[in-house]
Amino acid sequence: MTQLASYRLTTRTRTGTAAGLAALVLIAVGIVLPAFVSRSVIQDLFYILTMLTLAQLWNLLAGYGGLVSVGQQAFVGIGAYAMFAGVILAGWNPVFAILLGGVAALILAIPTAFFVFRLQGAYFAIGTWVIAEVTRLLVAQWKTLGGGTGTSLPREATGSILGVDAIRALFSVREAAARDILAYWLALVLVVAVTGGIYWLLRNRLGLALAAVRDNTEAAKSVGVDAGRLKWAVFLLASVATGLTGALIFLQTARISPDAAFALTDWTAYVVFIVVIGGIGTIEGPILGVIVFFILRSALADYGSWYLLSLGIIAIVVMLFAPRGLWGLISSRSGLHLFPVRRRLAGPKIEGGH
Amino acid sequence: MILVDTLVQGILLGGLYALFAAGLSLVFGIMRLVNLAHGDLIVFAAYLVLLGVSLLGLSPFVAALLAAPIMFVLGWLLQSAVLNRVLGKDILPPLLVTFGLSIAIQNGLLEAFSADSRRIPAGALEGASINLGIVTVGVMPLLTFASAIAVIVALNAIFYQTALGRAFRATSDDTVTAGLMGIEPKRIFAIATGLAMVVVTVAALYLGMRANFDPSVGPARLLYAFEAVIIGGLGSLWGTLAGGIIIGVAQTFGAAINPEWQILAGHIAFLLVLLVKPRGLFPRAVD
Amino acid sequence: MILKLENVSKSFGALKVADSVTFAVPRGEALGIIGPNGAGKSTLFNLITGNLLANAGRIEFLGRDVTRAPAMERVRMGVGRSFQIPQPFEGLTVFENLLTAAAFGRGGREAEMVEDCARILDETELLKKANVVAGTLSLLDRKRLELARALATDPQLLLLDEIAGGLTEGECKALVATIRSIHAKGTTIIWIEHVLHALNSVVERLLVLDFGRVIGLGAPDAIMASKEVREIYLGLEV
Amino acid sequence: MLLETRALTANYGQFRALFGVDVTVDAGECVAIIGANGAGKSTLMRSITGVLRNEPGMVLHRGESIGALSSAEVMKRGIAMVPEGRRLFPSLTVEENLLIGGQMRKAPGPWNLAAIYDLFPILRERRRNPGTALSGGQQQMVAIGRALMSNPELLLCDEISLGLAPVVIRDIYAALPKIREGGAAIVVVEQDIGKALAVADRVYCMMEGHVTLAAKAGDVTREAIHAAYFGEAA
Amino acid sequence: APAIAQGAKIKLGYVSPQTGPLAGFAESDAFNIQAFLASDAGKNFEVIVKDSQSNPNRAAEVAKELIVDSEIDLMLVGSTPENTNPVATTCEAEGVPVISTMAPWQPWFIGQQGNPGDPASWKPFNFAYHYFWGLEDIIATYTSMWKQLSTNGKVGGLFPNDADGNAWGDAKNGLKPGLEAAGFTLTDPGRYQNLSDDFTAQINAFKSGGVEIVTGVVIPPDFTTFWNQARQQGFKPKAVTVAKALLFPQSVETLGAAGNNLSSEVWWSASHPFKSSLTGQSSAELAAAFTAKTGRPWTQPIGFVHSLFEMAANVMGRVKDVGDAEAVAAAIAATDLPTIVGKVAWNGAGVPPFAAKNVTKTPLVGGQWRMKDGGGFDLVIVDNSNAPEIPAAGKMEALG
Ligand SMILES: Nc1ncnc2c1ncn2[C@@H]1O[C@H](COP(=O)(O)OP(=O)(O)OP(=O)(O)O)[C@@H](O)[C@H]1O
Ligand SMILES: Nc1ncnc2c1ncn2[C@@H]1O[C@H](COP(=O)(O)OP(=O)(O)OP(=O)(O)O)[C@@H](O)[C@H]1O
Ligand SMILES: CC(C)C[C@H](N)C(=O)O
Ligand SMILES: [Mg+2]
Ligand SMILES: [Mg+2]
Repeated sequence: MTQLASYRLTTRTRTGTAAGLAALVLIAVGIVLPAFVSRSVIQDLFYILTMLTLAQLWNLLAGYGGLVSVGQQAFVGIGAYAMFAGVILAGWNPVFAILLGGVAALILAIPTAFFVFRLQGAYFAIGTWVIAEVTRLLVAQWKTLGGGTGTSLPREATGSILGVDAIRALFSVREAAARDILAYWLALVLVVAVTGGIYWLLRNRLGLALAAVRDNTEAAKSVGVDAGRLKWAVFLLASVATGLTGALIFLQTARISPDAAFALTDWTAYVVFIVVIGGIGTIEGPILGVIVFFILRSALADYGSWYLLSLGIIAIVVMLFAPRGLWGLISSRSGLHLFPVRRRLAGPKIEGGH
Repeated sequence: MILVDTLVQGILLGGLYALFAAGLSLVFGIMRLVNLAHGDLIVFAAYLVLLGVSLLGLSPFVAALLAAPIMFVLGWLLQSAVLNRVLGKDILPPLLVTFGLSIAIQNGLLEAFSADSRRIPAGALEGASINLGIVTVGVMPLLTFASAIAVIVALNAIFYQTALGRAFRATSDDTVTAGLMGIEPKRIFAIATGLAMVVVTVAALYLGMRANFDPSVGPARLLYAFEAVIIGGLGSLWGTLAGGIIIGVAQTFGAAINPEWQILAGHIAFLLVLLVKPRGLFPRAVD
Repeated sequence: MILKLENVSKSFGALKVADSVTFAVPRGEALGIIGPNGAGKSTLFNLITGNLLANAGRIEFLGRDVTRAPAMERVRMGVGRSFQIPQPFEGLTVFENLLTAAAFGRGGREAEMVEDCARILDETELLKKANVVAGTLSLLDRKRLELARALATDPQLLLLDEIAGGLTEGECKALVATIRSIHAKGTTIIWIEHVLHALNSVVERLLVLDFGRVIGLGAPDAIMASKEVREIYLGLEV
Repeated sequence: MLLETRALTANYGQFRALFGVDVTVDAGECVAIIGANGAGKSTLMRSITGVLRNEPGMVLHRGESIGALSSAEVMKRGIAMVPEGRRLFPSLTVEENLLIGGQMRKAPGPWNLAAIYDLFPILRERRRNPGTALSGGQQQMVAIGRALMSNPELLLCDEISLGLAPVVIRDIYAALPKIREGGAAIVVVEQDIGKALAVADRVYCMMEGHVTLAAKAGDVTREAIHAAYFGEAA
Repeated sequence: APAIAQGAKIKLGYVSPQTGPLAGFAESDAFNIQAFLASDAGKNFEVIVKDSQSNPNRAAEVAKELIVDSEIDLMLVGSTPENTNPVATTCEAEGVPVISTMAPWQPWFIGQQGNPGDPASWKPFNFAYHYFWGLEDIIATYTSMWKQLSTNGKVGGLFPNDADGNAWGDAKNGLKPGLEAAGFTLTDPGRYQNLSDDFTAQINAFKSGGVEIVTGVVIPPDFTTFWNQARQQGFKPKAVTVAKALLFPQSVETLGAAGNNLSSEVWWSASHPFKSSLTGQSSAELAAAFTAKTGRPWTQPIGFVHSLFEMAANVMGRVKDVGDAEAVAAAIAATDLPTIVGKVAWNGAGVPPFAAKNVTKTPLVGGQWRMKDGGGFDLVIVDNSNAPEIPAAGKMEALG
C-alpha cells in the first residue's frame, strides 16, 4: 500500500484564504475606525458587534451543538448583574468586573446544564426558558442591586473606567464618547475572539464530533465520541462568553433591571432571528443576519408597533421561503464558503471534490 | 383554615392553567409544534369574545360560542397556509415562525385595540362566591375548573375513541406513512390546530372574565401552559391537567410564604418534577 | 478470551430480549449469530457496545468488567460496530465519517489518521466517493460505510449486524472477501446475518438465539444439522 | 389496464433516479419487480403512490392520470402499499395499526380484522401491544395486514422479505396467494429472483433507473435475467 | 432671549411609551406637542419623539440615540419610573440636561442610585431634574382620606416588585413609617410579580390581619384580578385606595359597578386651578381641548405632558447658548414657573437635603371614582388637605 502515502487532508480553499485576508483587513480597519467616524456610528457598531457575538454563540449552541436554547438571556443577565455587583458592591473597575460576568455565567451554567441536559428537543428549549425565568425572579429579589427596580452604574465608576482617560486624550473626545470607544473596542475583541474561536473549534476534532452528534447521536457514541462531554463543553463555553457579552452590553448601557437584563426578546428572540435569517449552522449566517437585522431595525424603528409587526412577518416569510437563511440561499447558488471547514481527502482515485 | 384555602385556591388556579395548556398540549402532542404564539392567540380570542359582547351585546358565553368556529377556521388557515410549510424534524423553523406570529399578533392587537386593559364583563358572576364552610370559593374559578375538566374529557374521547384521534396519533408518528393510509397529514394538522383554537376560545373566555387583559399579556400565560404540558407528559391530556394543578398549587403555597415566591414556586415545582421525571409524569410509551 | 458474557439479561417492559446469555469469544475468532427476527440479536450487540445497559449479568472485555461502561469508552478499548440500519453522519463526507471514527475511536490527531482512513476506504471500495456527502449515498455504499467506519476505530472486536442483507450475489461475494481479509489480520469478529451461505463461509462457530436465550453454540455444520435449530429457525420441512 | 406508468421519471433533488420507466399491471395479476440495490425499485413505488410527485400523464390508474395526486388520494383509489422498512405507527397498538389502514377507504372485500388475524394468528395475541414492540417479522405482518385492510385493488409490497428469517419469509410468501384470491393485484419488489419468479405472473427487471427486462415469469431464462440484472452477459 | 432669536431650532428629545402597557400615559403626546409647536415659543423648537415601547431597555437605547444621533439640547421624559429612570440615567451619564416628571420622586431619585439600600452612597445628579410629588404626600393624602371614614386603621398593602412597588413598600423610605405615624398599621405580605394570576395569599393575609383598608401601587390588570378574587373569597374592605391602577377611566370602567367608590391619588384634573404658561389655557380648557380633538375623556397625564413643554420653553428661553449643557442645567435649577400642574421651582421645599438639588414637588390631592347615572365614572376630588388651593368636590365614602 505504499502508493497511499500520497493521500493528504486539506481544508484550504481559495475563497477561504481570500476571506481570511479580508477579515484581517476588516479587523484592522475596525481598530482604527474611532478616529474617523462619529460617535453614533461607533454605537451602532457596538450594538452590531455585541448582537453578532450573541448570535455566533447561539449558533454554536443550536446550529452546531443541536442545543436549541431559548434561555440565553439568563447568561446575559447574570453576567451583567455580576459586573454591576463587582462595581457597586466590591468597587472593582468596570473593565475587570466584566470578567466577573463570565465567572458568574459559568457558575450558573453548571447546574443549568445538569438539569437541561436531561431534556430533549422542545423540552430542552422550554427548560432553558424556565431556568432563565427563575434566575430573573431570583435576581429581582436581590434588593441591594435594586430588586425588580434595577440600578445604575454610579457616576464615579463610569467616570473612572480603565483606559477612558487615555482614549479621551488620544481622540480628544468627551468622556461619554471615550467610554463608547472603549466599549466598542472590547466588543470588537470579543466578537473576533468568539468568531475566531468557533472557527478554530470547527476545524479541530471538536468540529467533527459536533457534526457527528448532530447527525446521529447513537452512532457518534459508537465511534467513541463522548456526546455528553461535548454538549457540556459547548454549553459552558457559550455560557461564559454570553455572560461576558452581557456584562459588556450593560457596561455601555450603565443601567440595569431584571426585565432588561433577562429580556427574552432582546437577548434571545432577536438573536435567534439574526441566526435563522442569516443561515443557521454556518459562521457566515449570523454575520449576514446581523447586517440584515440592523438595516431593518434602523429602517423601521420609528414606526412604533408597525415595526414589530413587520419584523414578525418578515421572520415568518424568511422561514417560509428561505428556511436555510439568506446565506444558505447564497452558498447553495454559488457554492461559496468564506469559512471552509470541510476536510477533503486529496490523492489518486478520488472523484473531484465537488 | 388558611392551609386548606390555599390548597383549594391553588387547585382552582390550576384549572385555569390547564385550560391555557390544553390546546397547546394537543398541538404539541400531535405535531411537536412549539407554538410560541399560543398565549397571544388566547388574547386574540379574548378580544374576539369581547367584540361579541360589546358590539353585539351578547352574553360572554354566547359570544364565545360564536367566536369558537371563527377561531377554528383561523386555526385551520394558519396551519394550512403557514405552519404546515415549516413543520419538520427541526423544531427551529416553527419556533421562529410562531415567535414572529407572536410579535405580529401582539402588535396587530395593539394597533387595533390600543394598550388599554380590557375585560369581558360577566356581570354578577364576577364577584359571586359559594361558602363551603371551610373555604369560600368563587363561582368563576369553579366554572373555570369544571370547563377544564370538560375540555380534557372531550379531547381525550376524540383522541382515543375516534378514527380521527387514531389519525391524529398516526400522523404524529409518521406523516409519510400516514399518507399511504389515505390520511392527508396537512389536513389532520389543520383540523388539530382548528380544534386547539376552539379550546383557546374557551381559555380566552375565562382569561377575559377573570382578569384584565391587554395585547401584551400572552407570553406570561404561555410559559405556565408549557410547564403544565411538559409536567404532564407529551400527549397526555390528563397529565396536562395534573401539570396545571401542580403549578397552581405551588404558586399559591409559594405566595403564602411570600408573594415574591409565588411565580418562582411554580417554576421550581416544574423543575423538580422534571428532575425526577424528565419526560413528565405520564409520558407516552414512545416519543 | 477477548469477550465474556455471564448471565446477561435485558427486558423491555415485559418482553425479555436477553435471558441469561452466557458465552465467551476467544481472541481472533469469527463468531456468527443467527436466530429468528426479534430473537434479540441486535439487542445483544447493543449490550456489548454499551448502546444499551444490561439489567443484570456481567460483560467482560479484554479481562475488564465493562458492564456499566459507556459506549464511547468501549469503543476506545477496541469494540467496533456496524448498525443493522446504516447510521452514517449524513452531513459529513465519507472521508469525514471515517476521520471522526478514527480520531475519537482511537484518540489521536486527525492528521495522523489520514492515510489509515484512505487505506480503509480503498479496502471497502469507497475511495472514489471519499469526498461525497454521506447523506447522498446509495444503500450499498451506506453499508460499506458502516463497515469502513467501524474499521476506522481500529477495533480488536468487530461487531457486524446484517451487512449482507439486501446485497446482490456479486456484492455479497466482494463483502465476504473484505471481511475475510479483516479477519485474517487478527481482528475478532461477531457477525449477525440471515444470509447463511455468506456467514458460513467466514465464521468458525455459530451461536443461535431464540427469545433472548442461547439455544445453540458450536461449529456451523453441527448447528445447522441440529434438530432444534432446524425447527425454530429454518422451519421443519427445510 | 389497472395501472400504467408512461416514461416515468423521478428525481431526488438534482439526482435522477428513474429514466422513462414503462410498467403495466392488469387487474388481479401479480407482477414482480427485481433489481439490485439502488436500481430504483422503491423510487418507482414511491412515484406510483404519490410520495414522490410527478408530472401528469406519467402514472395512470384505469386510464386516468394520478401523477399529481397526493399519496392519500392515490390510496383512496385503491392502491395500498407495504412500505420498505415496515414503518408501523409506534403510538398505535397492533390492532389500531391495522384499523387505520382501512379507515380512509371503505371498499367491500374479504379483508377485515378477523381475516387478518386468521392470516397471521400471532398478531391476534399481540393486538394490544404497541406495533413497534414486535419483532421484525411480526411487524412485517402488521404492515401487510394494514395495507390489506382497505381491500385494495392493487397491493404494492416493497421488499417484504428483507431482513427476515427464512421461516418467516415462507409464512409471508404463503400469504400472497390468499391475498390474490381476495381479488387484489400485487406488485412485489424483491431482490431474491427465485422467490419473485415463484409468485409472479410477469416480471420486470430494473437497473440504474431503467427497465432492462419485461417478461412472463415462465418464459425468462437465467441468462436473460442475469444480463438484465447486472447489465452484462452471464 | 438671545438664543431663541438665532433661527436654528432648539432640539428637544422626548422619550415616551407610545406602545405597550404604559401607552395610556402617552395618549396625549401628539395633542400636546402639536399645541406646543403651534404656540409662539414653540416655533423655535423641534421635538424629536422616540417610542420606548414601555421597555426600560429600549428607553435607554432611544435616549442614547437622541443624544448621539440627533444631538438634542434638552431631554424631556415622563410616564412612570420604568420610563423616566433609564432616560434620566443615560442623560446624566452623557452629560445632557433632562427634565423629568410623572414618577414619585423616591423611585426616581433613590431608584437611580447604585445601591438603593445604602443612603450613605446616594449622590445628587448634575443634569437630571425632576418635578412631581413624593410618598410623603401620598401618605398625607391617603391617611387624610381614610380618616374621613370610621375604620380600625388596619391597612393592607399591595406592592409589586417593580420600581414603584419597591419604593412604596420599602420599610424605611416607603409608606410604612408614615402610615404608622398617622396611626395606621400596615400589613405587607411582600412583593409580588406583576401580571400575577392569583392574590389568594394577599387576601388571606389581609383577612387574618383584620384589614379594612387596601392600598398599594398596582398595574391595572393586577388590580382587577385582585378585586374580583377579594369579592369571590369574601374579603370586603371599607376603602380601597391604590395608585396607578385607577388612573385611567377605562381601567375603572372595566370593573363595572365594582368600580364605584374606589379611590386614588389625583395629581392633575380638569378642575385644578392652574393655567398654562404656554397657551394661557386653564386646566378645564386644556382638558376640553383634548376631548374635542380626540373624542376621549381627559386623563391625569395630559396636564403633566403639557407642563413638560412649558418647562422646555421657559428654560431654553433663559439660556444664552442652548448647546451648553451646564448652562441649560443651571437654567433648569433656577426655574420658577407657574405651570398647568402648579408651580415648579427647585427650591428644596419639602424635600430632604440629599434630593433637594434635583427634586421639586407639585401638589397632590385624593379622589374617588363615582359611577354616573348614565354609565361611566367621574373622578371626584374628596380630599385636599395637602393642597387646599385645589377645590374638593365631595366627601370620601366607604365601599358598599
Ligand atoms: N427499544 C426497544 N423498546 C422495546 N422493545 C424493543 C426495543 N428494541 C428492540 N425491542 C424488541 O426486542 C426484541 C428483539 O429485538 P432485536 O432488534 O434485538 O431483534 P433481532 O434479533 O436483531 O431481530 P432482526 O433479525 O429482526 O433484526 C424485538 O421483539 C423488538 O421488537
Ligand atoms: N431520499 C433520497 N434522496 C436522494 N437519493 C435517493 C433517495 N432515495 C433513494 N435515492 C437514490 O435513488 C436511487 C434509487 O433508489 P431506490 O431506493 O429506489 O432503490 P431500490 O431499487 O429500492 O434499492 P434497495 O434495494 O436498496 O431498496 C439510489 O441511487 C438511491 O441512492
Ligand atoms: C460544501 C462543498 C462546497 C464541498 C466541496 N466539495 C469542497 O470540498 O470544498
Ligand atoms: Mg437485528
Ligand atoms: Mg428499495
